[in-house]
Amino acid sequence: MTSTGFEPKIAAFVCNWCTYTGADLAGTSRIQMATNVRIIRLPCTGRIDPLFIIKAFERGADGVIVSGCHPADCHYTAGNYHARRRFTLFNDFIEFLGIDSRRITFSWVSASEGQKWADIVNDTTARVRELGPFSGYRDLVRSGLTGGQDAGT
Amino acid sequence: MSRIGVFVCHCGENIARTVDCAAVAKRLAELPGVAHSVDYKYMCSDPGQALIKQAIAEKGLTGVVVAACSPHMHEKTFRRAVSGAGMNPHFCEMANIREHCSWIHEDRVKATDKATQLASFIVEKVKRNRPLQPIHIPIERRALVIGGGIAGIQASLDIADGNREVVLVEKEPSIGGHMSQLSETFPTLDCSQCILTPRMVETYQHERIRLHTYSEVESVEGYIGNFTVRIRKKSRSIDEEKCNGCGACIQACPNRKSPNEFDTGLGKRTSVYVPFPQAVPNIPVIDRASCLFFRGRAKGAKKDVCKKCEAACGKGAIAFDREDRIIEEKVGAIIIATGYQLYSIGKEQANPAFKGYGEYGYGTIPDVIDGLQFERLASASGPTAGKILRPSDGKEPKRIVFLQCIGSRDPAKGIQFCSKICCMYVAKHTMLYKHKVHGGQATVFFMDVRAAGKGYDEFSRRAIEEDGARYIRGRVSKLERDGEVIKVYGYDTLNGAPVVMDADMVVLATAMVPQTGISTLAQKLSVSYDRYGFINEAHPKLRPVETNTAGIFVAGACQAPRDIPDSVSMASAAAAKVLGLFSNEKLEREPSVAVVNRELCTGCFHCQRVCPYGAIDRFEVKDRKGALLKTVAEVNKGICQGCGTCQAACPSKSVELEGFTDEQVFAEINALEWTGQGVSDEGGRR
Amino acid sequence: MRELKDLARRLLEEGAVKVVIGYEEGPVGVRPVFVTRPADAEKLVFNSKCVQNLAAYLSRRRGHIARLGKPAIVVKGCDARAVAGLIRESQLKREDVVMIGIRCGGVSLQPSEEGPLTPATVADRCGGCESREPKLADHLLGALPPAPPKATRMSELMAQIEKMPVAERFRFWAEQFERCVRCNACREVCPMCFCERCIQDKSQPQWIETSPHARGNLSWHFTHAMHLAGRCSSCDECQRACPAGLPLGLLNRKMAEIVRNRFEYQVSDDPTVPSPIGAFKQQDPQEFIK
Amino acid sequence: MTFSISDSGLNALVDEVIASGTTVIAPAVIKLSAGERREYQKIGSAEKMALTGAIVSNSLKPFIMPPSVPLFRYTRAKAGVSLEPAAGKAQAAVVIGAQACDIAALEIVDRVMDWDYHDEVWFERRKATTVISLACTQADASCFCTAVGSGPDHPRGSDVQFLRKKGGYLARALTETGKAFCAKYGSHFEKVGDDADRDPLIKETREKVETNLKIDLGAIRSFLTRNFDHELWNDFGLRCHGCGACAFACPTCHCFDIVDEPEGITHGVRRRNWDTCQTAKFTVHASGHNPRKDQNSRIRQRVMHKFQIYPERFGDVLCTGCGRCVRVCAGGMNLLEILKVLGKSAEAKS
Repeated sequence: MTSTGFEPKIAAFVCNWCTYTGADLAGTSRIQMATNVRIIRLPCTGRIDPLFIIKAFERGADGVIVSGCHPADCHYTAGNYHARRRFTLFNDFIEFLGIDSRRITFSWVSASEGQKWADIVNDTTARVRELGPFSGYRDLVRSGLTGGQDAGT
Repeated sequence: MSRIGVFVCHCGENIARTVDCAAVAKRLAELPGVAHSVDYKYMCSDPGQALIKQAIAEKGLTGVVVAACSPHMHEKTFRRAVSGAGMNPHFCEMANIREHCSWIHEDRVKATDKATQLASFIVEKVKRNRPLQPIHIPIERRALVIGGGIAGIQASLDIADGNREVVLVEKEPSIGGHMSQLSETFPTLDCSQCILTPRMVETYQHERIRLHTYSEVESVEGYIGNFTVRIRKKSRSIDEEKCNGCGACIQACPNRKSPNEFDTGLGKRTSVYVPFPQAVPNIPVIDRASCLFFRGRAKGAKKDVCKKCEAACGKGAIAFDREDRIIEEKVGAIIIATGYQLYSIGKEQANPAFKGYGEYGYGTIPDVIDGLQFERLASASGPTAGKILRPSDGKEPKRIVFLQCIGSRDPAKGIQFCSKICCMYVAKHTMLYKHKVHGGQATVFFMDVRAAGKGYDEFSRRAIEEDGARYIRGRVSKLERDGEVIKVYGYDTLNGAPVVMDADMVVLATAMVPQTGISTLAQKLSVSYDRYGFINEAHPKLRPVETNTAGIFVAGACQAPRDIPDSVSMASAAAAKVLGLFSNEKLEREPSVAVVNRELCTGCFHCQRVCPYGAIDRFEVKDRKGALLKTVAEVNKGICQGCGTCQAACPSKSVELEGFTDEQVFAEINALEWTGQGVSDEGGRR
Repeated sequence: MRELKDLARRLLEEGAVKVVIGYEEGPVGVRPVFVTRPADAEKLVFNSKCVQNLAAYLSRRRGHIARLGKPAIVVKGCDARAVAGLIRESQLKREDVVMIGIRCGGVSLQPSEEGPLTPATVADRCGGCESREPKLADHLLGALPPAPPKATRMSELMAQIEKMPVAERFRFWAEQFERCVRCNACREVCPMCFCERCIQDKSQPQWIETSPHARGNLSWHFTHAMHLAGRCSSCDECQRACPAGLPLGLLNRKMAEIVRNRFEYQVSDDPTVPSPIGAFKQQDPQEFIK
Repeated sequence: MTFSISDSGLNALVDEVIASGTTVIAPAVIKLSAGERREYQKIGSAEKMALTGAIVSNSLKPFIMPPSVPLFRYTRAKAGVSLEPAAGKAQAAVVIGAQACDIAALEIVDRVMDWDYHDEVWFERRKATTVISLACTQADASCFCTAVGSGPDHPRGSDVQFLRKKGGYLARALTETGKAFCAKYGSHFEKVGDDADRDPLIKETREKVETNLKIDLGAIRSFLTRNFDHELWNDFGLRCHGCGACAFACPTCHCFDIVDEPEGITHGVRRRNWDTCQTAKFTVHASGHNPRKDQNSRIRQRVMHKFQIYPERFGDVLCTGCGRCVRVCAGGMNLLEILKVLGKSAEAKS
């Protein structure tokens, strides 16, 4: 923990079959990891809409993890391939919007990769802790009172 | 307003050691919509489940959240429990505070906070859950088997013996497949025909097997339990009802020069022919390409010619004008068993991803043959009546060189996989050769000898130790015709020296690849296949005979290179799966499927493009007078597997996956901000 | 343009179409016109002020236009990409529209911009345009004029934004999005925004906040760009329509660049070539995925 | 009471007002990717002011009725819902250099805001704002203030009206607030006679606008009353895209939507956001039925509301002829043209 005491809040969107089960394995293996990540279970990465990530930032997430089955291992054959294209667009595009893509970790974690899941959780937490709170996103709403018509000083 | 019951499990000490379960329950009690929140030592125990049932009844709960272990562990348990209390099971969900919390954290305060939040997500979700009913789909309890090789035959017999009807489709005039071409089989050296023929006859005579030979699958529509298959019955130019298989037409046919496919081109046949004496059914077919009558018609001759077969037939069974027929069959399950073919050795390749071996002179040096051709030479019913004779001059070869891994395990030629059977059949060939040509010398160039299987290694050792086959570890760079002999230029990697030797005949153990047209068939069935065309199994370990499309199974060498015992095992496994499916009149499916809102759907069909199962159909919305208003997407509940990829792809969110609707996921994300802090307790601080 | 007026009149007279969607000289610059009577075909013009992408009027959302009957539509090469998009995505059957293509020498930024095109007045998409001849059209009119000059405004701004450190870029867009009042002109003029109910208007749940504050606005403009990935016809109508002057075209331009770099795809006027979003390759890039 | 103020005097005055902590809103040039434009903005120093140039692109509406106003924050607990104010009190503000059309609009909208309900959100900012208008010395083809009872030099709604003169401005203090303002900053003003040295451009501008549109508002109003189903409505909406650009640019359109914007499970903000009758969503019922089913009917609504319904109830037409709806429209809709057609039809009917 840093001296500032900042504990990032991290949302994780994971598929039911690989990563969720991988995280279960991390549990049954008693692999200790950072407490900052909150998992939201979905059937498949194919179900993950980029809006989930945007909404997570709106609700105060400082970082996001998106994880599912490795390519070719999708429980639904191709859901993760479609997801991967969507994630590619998202990943490249948010940088252009000025959202630091280091706040988001995309990963493939299989049901047997409990240790990898723990590493993803710990690395992401450490990285986001370093980046600091994503208050810039939440603060976007503070203005909007003038419709932006402010020439400043 | 929701009345959610929250049940926080201690799991003995498993959760309670690091999570203050009482505090979690107390904090969640403060959430709007939570009517009841308690903790208990073992929620999954009988008293624990009774606690839930009692609360449902007494507190009038509308939803239940069990904060305990992974839903993979006990979701079914708790759903059954609430069901017992009269609640729709889909109003019960689990928050995973054991695997995802207590077991991976030590800090009691933080673990308690996290457990509270994880449970709050699920509370928010359950508030938006809807009662779902299992989906029941009627099943047409008949199966289609595509391919009449040993795998198809085995699967058909197993299903038919299991009291269900089978439709067996074979594209060749006879069933039997490659196995019927083999001389003897490893590792027992029993005669292939002898063990296969009775099964072929049994298949033909089985009252619950409808056999369509010389037929191909034209189209497949529908889904598990309800496929409609259109089958093209190609015209044999023979009336199958009238023909009694006497063979008079074959005797009468003046053309005797067509290459015999069954003998891999080593022998000749007539234009009207049965592929081999034991063919099932024993009904000839006229090869229109070589038949004088048809060639005459094709040239536009004014008068029909030949017709000697027609004259010879005492049954009037010759039907020159018979056309292909399309028949329709309704089935509930499909087994793909289309088998393999040999990779083409020469330079010319049908598949542009592969490269041939021009350096081996296959096709130009007549005494360079492939393994299947050797099988025919060694077969008692083959063109040489079982004598090993060179195709070029009919002499007995004294020195045969066998080359393994032709195509297989050679990424440079486009194939990376091992064809699995070649090590064994080459060993068999050396033995058959030695048994027939006692003074002959068999030499084998190999990369590795892979003889994993019951009795396999013993068998290949026998070839070397008892039958004197010479095994050289290394590859051959070139085969060259030198007068009557073939010069073999190789390299012995164990000696580290080049090897040049003379051979009278060379046999190439070529790779197994799927049948031509497999990709077209796979597309018709919407099952996936790999880059070679082998059908993909649903899971390489746990679902080896299922495909990614429900109700469609796979057996034999169309899935990967397989030997006979493998193919038969797969076939029986697939048959067992089919019979399992057919043991119910209706199919019960999890109701977590996608549903389209027709009102809002704009019909862009992005969902259809991404659906891995082809579960999205087009539905025409019409007004009362029948005028088309718009075409929208519709999910076939029988096919949908509930991945939700369609919903993420839908720009207007007009398709929703039950159980993971936008409202439910949104509610979970919305809860991110709630920490349960500020509720006055000593959460985790004791 | 005589050819255009004659063709439109003929199509209407013969009953081949019931309405010709084209351009006329309005009180302030060129504007869309809907010609239903043969005599009114005289109103039709085509010149460098014909900026608008009329394909938006083919959307089924516009019931009052659909009710007029089968349309003919005047298209430039760039507009044809949008019509192709509608066909590609089952919104329109090719045979249900007559496309009057006009060979194009570029258009101005604003439909009121008089005079010859200069780098300052030409629309951003025109420089280097490779589809000045709408091949998908049923009728192709005019001779191919010389290529238009090239505007550099957008590429300069793009370069400027790309050079910014990520936090500064966030501030830049936050300031832009603060100006947005959510009139949704960007959505309504967009030919590819044909959803019967926009996700913005979905209230259960409300993914995208309707309030015109920077947070809701970011969510909307992000979503619009994501939804246009591999679909945007690059007409820049969103940017032209924006009363707040947001450089919305940049978002779509960036997304098109990503799609091009990642999936080697560019939106064309061939309705049979599907977008890469909705397909996949096993070997798709994934270096950012751990 | 008429004063004169020099250019430099005005600059000094503005800086003094800013220094006193009062917000100053004035036209200033803003550089956007879409080009340069003049916008009313909160300015930080007098030198930002751009009192002449093209018509100001935004109206004053956002400063009195922001696009999104937080009304209150709510917190849900088991015990019930509690509310707290979301934003502080309105800041004192001075608008300098407002166009006549924008100032008149404020007074017109005051009526509806103080009709069946006294709208605090509106009047709180309205009362905190001192308005100094500037007679226009420029107009374009879309200006038609003179046709709707206003004019480039119309003082309606001004506390103080500025009129350009050589080297400075004439300043007419018209209200008590205006007089107090001039008194407070008296050091920058000089008392002069009315109308001295007025820039001739003011008159020319008025004449130019008058040629843009001449209509009989009364005749149009009575035509509208009787012709809800007239076939001319069938064409007006064709090129309209159905966005809200016109309504949001309009100084008099004042419809709003109220939304609860959750920020989590237990709390959120109730906001009041601009809304517009031009979108399909505006009138859609919970059942899915939409009484205004197409764009033609929505255009009719807008015109009817401005030129029949509002005047019937409040006297004034709900339009000050600023022309912004024309300038912002991506579809080339033109209110002047519609009014001309309506005027002609009204004439033909009578």
